[in-house]
Amino acid sequence: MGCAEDYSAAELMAVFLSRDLRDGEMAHLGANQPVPRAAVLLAHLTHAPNMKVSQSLTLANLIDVPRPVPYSEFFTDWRRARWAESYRLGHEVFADVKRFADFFFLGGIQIDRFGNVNLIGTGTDYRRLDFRGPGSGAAAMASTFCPRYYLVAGDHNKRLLVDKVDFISAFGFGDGGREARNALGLPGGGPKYLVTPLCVMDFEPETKRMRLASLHPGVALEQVLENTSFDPVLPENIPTTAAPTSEELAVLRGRIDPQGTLRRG
Amino acid sequence: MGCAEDYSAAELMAVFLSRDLRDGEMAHLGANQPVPRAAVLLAHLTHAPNMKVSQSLTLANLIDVPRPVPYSEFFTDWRRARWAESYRLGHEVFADVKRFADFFFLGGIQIDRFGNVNLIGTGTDYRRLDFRGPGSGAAAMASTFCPRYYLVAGDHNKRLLVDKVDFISAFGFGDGGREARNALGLPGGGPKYLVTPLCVMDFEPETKRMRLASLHPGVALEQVLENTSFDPVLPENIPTTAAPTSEELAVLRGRIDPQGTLRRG
Amino acid sequence: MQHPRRREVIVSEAQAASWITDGMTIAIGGLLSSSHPMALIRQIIRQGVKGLTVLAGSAGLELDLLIAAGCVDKVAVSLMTGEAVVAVGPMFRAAAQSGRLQVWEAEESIYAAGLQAAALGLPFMPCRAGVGTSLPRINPDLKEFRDPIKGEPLLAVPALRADVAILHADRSDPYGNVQHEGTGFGDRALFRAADKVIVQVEKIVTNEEIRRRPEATSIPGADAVVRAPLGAHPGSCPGRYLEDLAHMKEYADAAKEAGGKGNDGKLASYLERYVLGITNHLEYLDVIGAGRLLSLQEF
Amino acid sequence: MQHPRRREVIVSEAQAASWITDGMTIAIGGLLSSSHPMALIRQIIRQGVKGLTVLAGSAGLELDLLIAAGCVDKVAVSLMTGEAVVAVGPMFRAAAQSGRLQVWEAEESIYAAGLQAAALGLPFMPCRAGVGTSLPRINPDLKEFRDPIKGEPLLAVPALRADVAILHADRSDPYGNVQHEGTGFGDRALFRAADKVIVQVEKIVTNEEIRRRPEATSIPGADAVVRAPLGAHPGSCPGRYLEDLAHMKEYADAAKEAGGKGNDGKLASYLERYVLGITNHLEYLDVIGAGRLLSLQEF
Repeated sequence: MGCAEDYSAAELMAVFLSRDLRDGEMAHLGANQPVPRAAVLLAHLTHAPNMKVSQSLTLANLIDVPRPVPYSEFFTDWRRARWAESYRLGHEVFADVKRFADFFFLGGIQIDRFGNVNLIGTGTDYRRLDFRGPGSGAAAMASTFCPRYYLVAGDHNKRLLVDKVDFISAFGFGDGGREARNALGLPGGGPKYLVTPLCVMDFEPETKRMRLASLHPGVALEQVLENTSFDPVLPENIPTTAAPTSEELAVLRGRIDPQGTLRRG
Repeated sequence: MGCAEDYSAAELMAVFLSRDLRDGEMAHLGANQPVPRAAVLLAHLTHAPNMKVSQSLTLANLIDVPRPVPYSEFFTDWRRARWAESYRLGHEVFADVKRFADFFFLGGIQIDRFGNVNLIGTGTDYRRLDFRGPGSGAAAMASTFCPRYYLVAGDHNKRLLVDKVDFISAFGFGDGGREARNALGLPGGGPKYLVTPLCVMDFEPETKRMRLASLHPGVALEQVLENTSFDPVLPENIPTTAAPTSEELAVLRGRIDPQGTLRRG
Repeated sequence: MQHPRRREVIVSEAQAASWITDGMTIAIGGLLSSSHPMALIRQIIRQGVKGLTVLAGSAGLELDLLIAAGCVDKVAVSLMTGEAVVAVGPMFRAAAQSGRLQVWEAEESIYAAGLQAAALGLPFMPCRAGVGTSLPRINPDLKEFRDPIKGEPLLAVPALRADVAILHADRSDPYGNVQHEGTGFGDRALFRAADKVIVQVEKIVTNEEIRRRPEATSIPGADAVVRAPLGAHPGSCPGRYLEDLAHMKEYADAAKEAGGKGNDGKLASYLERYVLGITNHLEYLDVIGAGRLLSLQEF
Repeated sequence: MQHPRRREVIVSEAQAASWITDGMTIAIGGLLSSSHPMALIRQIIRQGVKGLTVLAGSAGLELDLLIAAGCVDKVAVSLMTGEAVVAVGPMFRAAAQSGRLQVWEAEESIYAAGLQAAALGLPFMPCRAGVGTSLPRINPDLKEFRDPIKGEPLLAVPALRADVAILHADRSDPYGNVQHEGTGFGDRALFRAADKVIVQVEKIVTNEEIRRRPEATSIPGADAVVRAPLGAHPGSCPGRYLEDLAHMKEYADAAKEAGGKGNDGKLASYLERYVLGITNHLEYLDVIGAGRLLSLQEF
């Protein structure tokens, strides 16, 4: 396995996430998520041949798809249903929480140091928001039940990574603490990683505060701290995020992202 | 319209019931109910061309069916699905209470003077029943939500028509009274008629006690009273149940019951 | 005896939309950028209906258009995005930020629970999703409670019922047996939660065609069916056509100017050209033009 | 890099049934006299499993046979009838009357609510059906409560989950994408309420065959699939074969003698001949005989 030199931050993020996905898992792809989509397909086409991939509310296994798997910016794009093995009736997607997905990906308009996510809006008065967001989607359901999930940030800045979210769409670890989720009876495991263009964070087990897990190659610690509103827990030695292998990039660019969406920015 | 002389009690019951069913209604046929089945089909093929008929968990309109509609003693007999326009997925039959059925039919191992029905068993100790019945089926759901329903008795005797049921599978009017159902928040209208081989009963509006509505041709009042454990309310003049017309019998025998199930019993 | 005949339920879009009157609660089918009943929505706008409460679920620009046209007072919504076209509907955003639009803040599984309560004839459905979030605080209709069996913390979601659901589907017979192509999104749930259901379809087919695949019947009994080929435009329709990205951008640009900058000239022109200045769906298709419409056909 | 391969889930009936061990809760698919996983049920009996709790719903003689074989301690049931063959299963009746069998008395919509609670990850589902009946008194797991929004009287039905659901369906690909012919009865609900699902099928088909009609896939991911052509015998299977009335009567007569009169010689013979004295489903089919089996084919 060679080490590739030239890759984008989005490609690195996709490769990092793909390595954390396991064979046999069920993956639910949300709307317009190029990095998570690439991560799922990369895992599927390399080490997870039994993954079930949910696209456009259909389930399929794509390992024998003979050409690049098409990308669409529209969640409902029916062309992605061509390999469907089953349909997920819209009103039944949430009817079986065990089999909704083994993991999922979540972005937000705010993410705080305990992994809570806000998709509703910013401001202090809900009836007069400064900025109205798109709404919570399925974030409450998925974050409640999924065994784990990943926070994925397209950009790393202080407006996104805040000390405390104005509104909670997806409860991560609330105000922190090992028992934060158990106290509310939430069965899912909560967020596992935050992945940004600069770094990976995880959650310190006792406090559930975000902790710097690795810096991407070439990124300085200061860059992260200057662009984050809270102080992440810092381990003694900060590892570097492992670079993609040339094999991973070959699959990524050849079969998953030939149009170069992840390289554009 | 001529008046037919020769008909069975079961045929009379089916004809009486069919006249009470209206065009455009949704009819759910339960397991092994020859009289209700005949009533529904007779209404459908004469004055209710827009009825939707649920058989074997499929819905169909049968007015253009070119031969006798097949009868089966098995609820799930898939041959009855041949004219299906839609399927009722088993797990969704109860998911839309408005559209389950506009009326339905219920028998029982005990029926009491307030129209409560028992399908569970007889005895005083539930853990040591004298006689274990088949269980409630969908009786609680249907009796709770359907706008009206019909109690249909294959036989008229004191064991069946009791003063008070040992267990309630379907709440009719409880211990009686105009507000019996409202007090429990039950939206359906409750039982409308009891139809037996001897007579028709309805429910006196104030007390909701069973009231003799009509005696079948040739049946004496004493026959009913001797075979009923409770005293039904008796109106001043007791009408006679209207006999089938020859047209009704022609449709019944030609297109619905050519095998003569209703004449054997 | 005359042979009885079944009653057909096909009506014009104007007849159908006339069922919807000021102040009603309507539910809109489809999901995000696909399968919304746009022909009916444009007709509702033409009819000048006001004060609607809209059960919109995970909505796209169809909701923004209804808000832009001034038809909506309140909306139950879990997601509102134009996806690749615009992150959040501009008129939805402006109306929500100003407080003019009342938002019944939901989430997809909470919305689904509310619809289900209505279908089941229940006052509420319990829901675990939303526990710990801000939703019960900003939507006081969501009541926190302890379940009566184990005492676990849950939300009680009240029944979300609609007077009329309006849906877009692939085909129907003349009697209202409707079949979707694809998953049908949440349309079955709206059917069950509504008192009346109007479905606009790409095509009317024979009853025999429906009976060839009874298992595909998704709405067994629409109260009214409207012929509306290409009727989800500018959104997509599974197996029929893709999104009209250029048209969606045209709308979004006009709405951004109106919502963001208060300059509603472009939006008024859009509404005049595509909705108010014409009288029905066939005229709308002529305005879009055959070349554009045919270019959207899916492969 | 080696081209990755998918894992197949086809196993023998003995391997599949070995997942079911003493004291487990199992759910049985099908309805009344149709589509029960009889090949698996006979294998479970052969394996001598004891102390099962069975989620049986609206059951037929498959449940009676399991009770007759001494496998069952407790059953959640809403209806138990052999229809035209026998009004109530004789062994069920005898065991329930004597108190040997614990009955979790349900009704179809209450049973459905319990399954749904399990699927939704909820401790309970509210249910209006059953209010006013004897059910909460004779099944104390059904708790009467007032809803937290309007205060209406309802029943709280606890989650009914199963360790394993066993189902019969028409076809599956080697990867567990299962399709029913017909409605599938309540099988999807059992799938959702169970931790693991075993489906016996009339036929294994290719993945391409499944993908021809993805909308027909009812169980998207069985944990194990067992080949069992004619495997619902003596019950019916939609589109394949009718009930074997003579065989069902043979069983019912034996069970009536055992349950009603305590004379279990005939029942022991039945069990020996059709279940215990043979080793697998193919042998069972040979005992029934090709002539009989072919005579049941549906028209």
